[in-house]
Amino acid sequence: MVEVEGVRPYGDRRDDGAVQVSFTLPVPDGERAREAARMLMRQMGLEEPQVVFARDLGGDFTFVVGYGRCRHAVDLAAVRVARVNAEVMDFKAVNRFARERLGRKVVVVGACTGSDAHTLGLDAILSMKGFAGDYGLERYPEFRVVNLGSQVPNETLAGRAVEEGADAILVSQVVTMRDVHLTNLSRLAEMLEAEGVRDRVVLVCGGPRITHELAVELGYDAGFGPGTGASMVASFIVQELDRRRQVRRAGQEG
Amino acid sequence: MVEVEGVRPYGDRRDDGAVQVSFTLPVPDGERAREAARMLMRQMGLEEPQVVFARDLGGDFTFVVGYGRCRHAVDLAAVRVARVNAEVMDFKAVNRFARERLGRKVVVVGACTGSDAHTLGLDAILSMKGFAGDYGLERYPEFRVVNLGSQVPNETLAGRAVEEGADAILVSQVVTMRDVHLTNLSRLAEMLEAEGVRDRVVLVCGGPRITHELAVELGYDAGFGPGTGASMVASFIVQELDRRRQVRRAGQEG
Amino acid sequence: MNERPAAIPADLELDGRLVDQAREDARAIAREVLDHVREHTTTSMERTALRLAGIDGVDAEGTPLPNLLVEQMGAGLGYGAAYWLFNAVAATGLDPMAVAGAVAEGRIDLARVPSAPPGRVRELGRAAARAAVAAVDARRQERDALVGRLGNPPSPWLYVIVATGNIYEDVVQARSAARMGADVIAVIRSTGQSLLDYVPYGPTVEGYAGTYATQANFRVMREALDGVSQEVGRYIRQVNYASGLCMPEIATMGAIERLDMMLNDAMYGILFRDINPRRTLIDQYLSRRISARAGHIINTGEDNYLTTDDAYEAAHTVIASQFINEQFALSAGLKPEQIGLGHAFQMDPEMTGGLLAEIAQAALVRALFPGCPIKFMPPTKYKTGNIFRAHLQDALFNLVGVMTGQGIQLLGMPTEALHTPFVGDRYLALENARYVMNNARGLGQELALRPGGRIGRRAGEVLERAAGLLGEIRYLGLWEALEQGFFAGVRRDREGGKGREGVVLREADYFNPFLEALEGGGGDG
Amino acid sequence: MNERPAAIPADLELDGRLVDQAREDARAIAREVLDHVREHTTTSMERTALRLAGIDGVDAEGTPLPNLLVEQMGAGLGYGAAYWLFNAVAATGLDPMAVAGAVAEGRIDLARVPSAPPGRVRELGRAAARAAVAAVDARRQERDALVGRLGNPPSPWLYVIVATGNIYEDVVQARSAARMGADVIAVIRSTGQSLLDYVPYGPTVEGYAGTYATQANFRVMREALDGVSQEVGRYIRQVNYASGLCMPEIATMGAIERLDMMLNDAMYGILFRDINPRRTLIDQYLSRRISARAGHIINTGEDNYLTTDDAYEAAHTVIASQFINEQFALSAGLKPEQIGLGHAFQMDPEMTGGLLAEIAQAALVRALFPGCPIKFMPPTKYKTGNIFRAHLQDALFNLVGVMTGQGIQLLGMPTEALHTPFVGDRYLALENARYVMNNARGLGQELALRPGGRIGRRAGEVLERAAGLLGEIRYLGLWEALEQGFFAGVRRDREGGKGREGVVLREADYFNPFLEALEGGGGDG
Ligand code: B12
Ligand code: B12
Ligand SMILES: Cc1ncc(COP(=O)(O)O)c(C=O)c1O
Ligand SMILES: Cc1ncc(COP(=O)(O)O)c(C=O)c1O
Repeated sequence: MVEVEGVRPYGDRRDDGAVQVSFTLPVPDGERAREAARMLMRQMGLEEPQVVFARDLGGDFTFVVGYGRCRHAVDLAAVRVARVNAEVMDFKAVNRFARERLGRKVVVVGACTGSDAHTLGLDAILSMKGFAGDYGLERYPEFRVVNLGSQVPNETLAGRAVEEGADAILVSQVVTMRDVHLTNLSRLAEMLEAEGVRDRVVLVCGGPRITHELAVELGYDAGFGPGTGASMVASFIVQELDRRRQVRRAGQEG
Repeated sequence: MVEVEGVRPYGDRRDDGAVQVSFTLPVPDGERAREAARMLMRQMGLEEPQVVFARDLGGDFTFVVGYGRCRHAVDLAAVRVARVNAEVMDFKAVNRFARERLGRKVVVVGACTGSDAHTLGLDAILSMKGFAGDYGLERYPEFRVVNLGSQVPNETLAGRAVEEGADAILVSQVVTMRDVHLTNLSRLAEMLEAEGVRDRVVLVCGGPRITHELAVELGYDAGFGPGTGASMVASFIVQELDRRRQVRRAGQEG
Repeated sequence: MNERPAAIPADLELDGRLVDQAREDARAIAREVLDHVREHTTTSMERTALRLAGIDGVDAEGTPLPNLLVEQMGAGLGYGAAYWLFNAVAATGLDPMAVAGAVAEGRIDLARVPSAPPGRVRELGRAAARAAVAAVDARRQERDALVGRLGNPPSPWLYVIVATGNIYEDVVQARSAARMGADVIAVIRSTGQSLLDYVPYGPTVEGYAGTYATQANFRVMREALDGVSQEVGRYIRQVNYASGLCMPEIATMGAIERLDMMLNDAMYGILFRDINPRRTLIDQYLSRRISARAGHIINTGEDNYLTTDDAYEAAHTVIASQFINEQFALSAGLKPEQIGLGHAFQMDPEMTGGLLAEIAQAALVRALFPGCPIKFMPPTKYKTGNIFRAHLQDALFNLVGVMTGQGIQLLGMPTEALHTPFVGDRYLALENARYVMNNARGLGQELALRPGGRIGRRAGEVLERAAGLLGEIRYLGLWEALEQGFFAGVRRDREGGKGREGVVLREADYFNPFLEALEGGGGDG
Repeated sequence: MNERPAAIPADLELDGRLVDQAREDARAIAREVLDHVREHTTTSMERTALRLAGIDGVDAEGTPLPNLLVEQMGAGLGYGAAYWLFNAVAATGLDPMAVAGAVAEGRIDLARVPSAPPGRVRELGRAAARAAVAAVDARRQERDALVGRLGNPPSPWLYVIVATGNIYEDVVQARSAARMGADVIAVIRSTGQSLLDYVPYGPTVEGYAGTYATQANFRVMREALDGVSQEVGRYIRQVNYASGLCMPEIATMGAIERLDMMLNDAMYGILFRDINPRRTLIDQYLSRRISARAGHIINTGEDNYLTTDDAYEAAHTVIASQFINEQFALSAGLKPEQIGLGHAFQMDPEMTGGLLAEIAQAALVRALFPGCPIKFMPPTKYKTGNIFRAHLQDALFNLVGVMTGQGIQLLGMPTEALHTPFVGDRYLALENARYVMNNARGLGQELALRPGGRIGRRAGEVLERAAGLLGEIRYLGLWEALEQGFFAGVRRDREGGKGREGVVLREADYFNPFLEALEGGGGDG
């Protein structure tokens, strides 16, 4: 196969490029569906494409499992990873940091916005109980938490944030079908811009399909995905607030 | 996404292009492995690539499951399918055809060649019992079958074929690792060429990874894959023999 | 569903007195709530009366006519929408639909229509109610005839969902599912519909992780399923949600369009949608009366408790809730075979011996409610993007379903953690169920629980805790129990939550001929 | 493997007299064959003697020295290779390896060496034999020490294969497997090695669907596994194949390099590789003597019958063969805990209630051979390119393994129908086993077979047919039975097949000090 530098999928030897795929074609089963599947795999850059299984799904569809050898490769050196820029501290460290550097309670307002009623994720970050042994923010002495719960309109969230004088806004979006989460999230960011409060708050979102990269694109300061613990979020918030404080101070002095 | 004409994978709506992939990268788990996986998926033409699961396989590898939206599409009208050119007849019809058109017993010699000891596939075609209710060639009154069994060197097979005055040679190749089957099969074809017997026999191969297309590339008259029944093979052999007979006759007359 | 009962549940040596006690407590709990129900009505209940009177459609702004009329009745709602409607009918001689049209065009104000002789109004209302109930009966007989001809699949019935947001795409996928072996098709609702205080109108093609429940959508799917039923030679059942702020209205739509099952829980809306407790408990009674008459199988939502609570620790809350749902259902005239009590396979997959606890739970539910077609929900909470492991979790779920003789098996999807089912995912789920259940057929009869073993002990403990909980709830009353967060770890104030404003006290001469007619159908509600 | 035995097998109400009868018939069958064995030797047996004497390496053409010497002995082989070797040693004063080197360089012709005093020759041979056995014992003690320190995993042990063809790649994947939870690692041999009448030499990097079994490869893998054993805190066992035309030689290599298990079957080579029956049965005896001393667990190959025969119909042939393999093993001095009798989960997945038959079979094997670490092989035959269904077939296989208390579970792969395992496939297989077995732990103790049920009846029938078959075989003799195709539906003539020419009659004063020493170790062979 074409020799490209870099890492390739590994089946049972380096660079054999073995990749498994499965997909459904809106075509009845038969040799044409199988051949169409092979052609698609070739277009994906899978050499020696094999349809190892194909099944008719009741007349209008064919489900296909295939294997092929991926021609593409990735130069690891060129891989850039977008990371939340904050070093993770534990419960104690975060509270000490807040006391010493910020000298006041950090106010966070959180909600599952739009029609989303999946509160477990947000609760994992906010509630006393937390998640997998990592206490939620409610248990942090240096934090004051306002959890608005599920299906909260962006307006309500923005309004409460202003009332409470929030330092940080935490939004959870779990439902992602038809990209509702993208619409919801960017609407909120724009709204806060419009009301001129955007840069007064640390704006954070999270959910199973959220990556930091995506969050930044949407105009957020950070994004957190599956497996996030409250301490990670808390660490980011306090460090970000401290960073801004320093910037302001520098601004005043200069 | 780029709108190309034709069929695309279907997840839960036409043209959403949903494709699932899994592969292993020879890189320890971590954000870099995940990002590398996403980059590979992009190169495959999968938009909005998502790594939905990644697991470290003991330090040196990362197993990844991903989903993305396939940008490619296939124009069904352009799909060409290589088919064995013979109409399938049943047990009775084949024997009648042989009696009437060929007027003699058809001699077939079969073997699992090289180091391959997988005889079930060949037996499914040759043995009395056959496969899934489709009798094997041994039961066809108009056929004489010589089954050499497993791990037969190409030389031995070629030799016996000549001795027996074979009309057809049937080769089974099941082991395909490192493409041994390709080597084995083309060697046999070349050998028969060299000995000048190639066009005196109908040369057929089969196995789980054999397609008719591949067989023809390798210099065979036909190739049969999974789910083949003896009647399909018998139909092809007698019709092919008849076709050749007619060609010869035409040659003599002209 | 009339199969020889699985033997493993029968092996459980349950304390019969404890079971009777639990059931008695649940009956008392329901009775107290129903006394409250009988004194009130709700905007949705009254809109339901109007729908049963044949009022459907929307006005120029797209407001459904039932909502429009009920708004107009305002404070007078306590007399019953039927009173105002049939008073207008009597006065104008128009039929209900025409009256509604006139109201929409502002040509009639129901409150200002001169009042006709009460006797006459009631007579018209009762005639309309008889006609409505007759129409519902007709659809039910239609179902009975089809089932009679096409027959029922072996249990558990294989239940899958479609959720594309576009009813026409849903239809394509429902047909594919039926041909692949699905017995029951549920159309999941669009995210958030449960909080709409009206039912959307007409066929819809956009929804979020679900398709709007509208009467037109019900009809489109029913036609498609009737067609494919003939083709596959099995009666394919259709499901939707009589749940949320429009619970009884949707039950009515389901009765009119011959749906076969309705997700319908006495407390789900309260706990998971923060709907006002009084509103929900009043609405659930009427919706169940309708489902009882329509021959629906209701599906209760205890499975949901285990998504917020721990499945092992909170197992007894599911049982307690099932006893309560059972009593509310019986009081509304539902027969046991119409009560699909829900539970789920949701324990941590990393738990050593977890399968034993799941078998104990499934067998216990089966043993406690022998007459009910238990609805068994799949693992969802602990599923991740690892679709291969997810497929295995569903395999053990399917094994427990067939071993313990569950009635309705909602099939898990390998992609549960990722998206609503793709057409290919549904194939894998159906294949999983078919393979495991066919291969393990009879296992529940062949294997017995060792007396005094862990499975039996676990079931006994769960029952004991459930009975204890019911005792407490009976003492406190359900309202108080909800405020104290007895279920799903959620606390709900009886005056809080959405839709409270829709709860209205019935006047002394409250008139609802439809409810009367339905209650004529039996039950001690 | 010393776990509380699963309870389900104990529930089988087997006819004890029938079991004793079957065992007695198998003993007689083995005895008759062993009389024949004692009168013969084979080229491979004699090459084994030379290896035990310390001869290894290849000549300029790459011919292994043991082969070279044995060829030179030609007709004289009946006196035993040890006689010629130590005669030369006595005559030349060189050590065995030096003699071999001289032969390779044509400086010595063993037949022409002046014969030394027989007593002296025997003395030298016996001394060498004592040394050889001591070396084997040393490796065995090494293993005991490691196991003592690191301990054994719970049963079933998780067994996976590596088969890249390149020993260095195999090592990488074996480490990954061990870290992911594998307890046993088998290196599959390159396709066709079983028919080579010599053992390839040195480390190898090219093979077909497997890696050549060479002593160097054994060593490379052993080092890697010892390393990872320390790391994971479990003793990781290594497996290869004492099978084919070089059966006893490979057993020797396995003893020297401290392998822990050897695939070794009295009849596999005959049935599946068309190796001469006499050759195989003679070779298996010596190879088992060696494994007995080395503390190997042998794995028999009955599972293979079910790939050519129907698993349900031919179930009894597996049991009959296991009885025979057991007797051959005991006669060669193997202890029950060293006899890993093989069987498999190979019934048609479309069979209704198939799981009951699989449980019956697995429980029966467990009950009949309580002292043996049963080797349970996964579904392979009915696997297709549908990797998702394949994963489910393995899930039920894993469930039966843990429910019935199998000892060694060879994990099935979702890609069984496609290729030898990818590193990712092995992860999925290990996860499957871990999830299912951990979740179902204890199930075999909790559930009991209903007396007189289908599972018990099926097991009883299979036992009866197996006993009947053994009776026939005893009457006909094993040779005749093989000619009539009693096993795997394959007929083999006692004089036919590969390697017949390597069978040699022992002379009256045949000399094999190594065999003597090994037989000193006990057993009634
Ligand atoms: C539990 C659950 C429910 C429960 C929710 C109970 C509750 N109070 O939350 C109930 C039963 C009510 C429910 C209902 C529905 N659900 Co639901 N549900 C799930 C399920 C099984 C688990 C989700 C979960 O709680 N995970 C556990 C939490 C802890 O993980 P997490 O959310 O990822 O959160 C972590 C991180 O993401 C991050 N995080 C999350 N939020 C935030 C926020 C911030 C600020 C930060 C810093 C971090 C952070 O930190 C958390 C801890 O690490 C998933 C399937 C699955 N296995 O994922 C489906 C799933 C999410 N549900 C789904 C759907 C469609 C629905 C419905 C809309 C279906 C319907 N049409 O009726 C309904 C309606 C709900 C609504 N209106 O939104 C779909 C979503 C599909 C999609 N991608 O859009 C899923 C994926 C199932 C499926 N395959 O269809 N659901
Ligand atoms: C049964 C089996 C065995 C049996 C074979 C018994 C026998 N007498 O055949 C035993 C146990 C001996 C065996 C051994 C090995 N096997 Co094997 N085996 C299989 C297994 C489980 C099934 C194959 C089978 O019989 N299928 C049923 C038949 C009927 O199907 P079929 O072969 O596809 O044949 C049909 C069509 O292909 C076609 N056809 C086939 N041949 C022909 C010929 C003609 C002329 C025509 C017209 C049609 C035709 O018609 C047939 C009927 O429809 C497969 C895994 C799987 N599930 O596929 C592995 C498999 C084929 N084996 C494999 C391997 C590696 C081996 C070994 C080499 C392993 C080792 N290193 O020791 C050994 C050694 C064997 C050897 N030297 O070749 C690999 C091959 C990997 C690869 N792609 O190269 C597989 C895929 C398993 C795996 N994943 O590792 N095996
Ligand atoms: C009883 C009941 N109603 C409704 C739903 C669906 O949620 P929603 O009310 O958001 O449609 C569920 C969820 O499974 C349920 O169990
Ligand atoms: C006892 C035994 N030997 C050998 C093998 C492997 O085959 P081969 O002899 O081709 O290496 C097997 C197959 O599983 C086996 O069971």
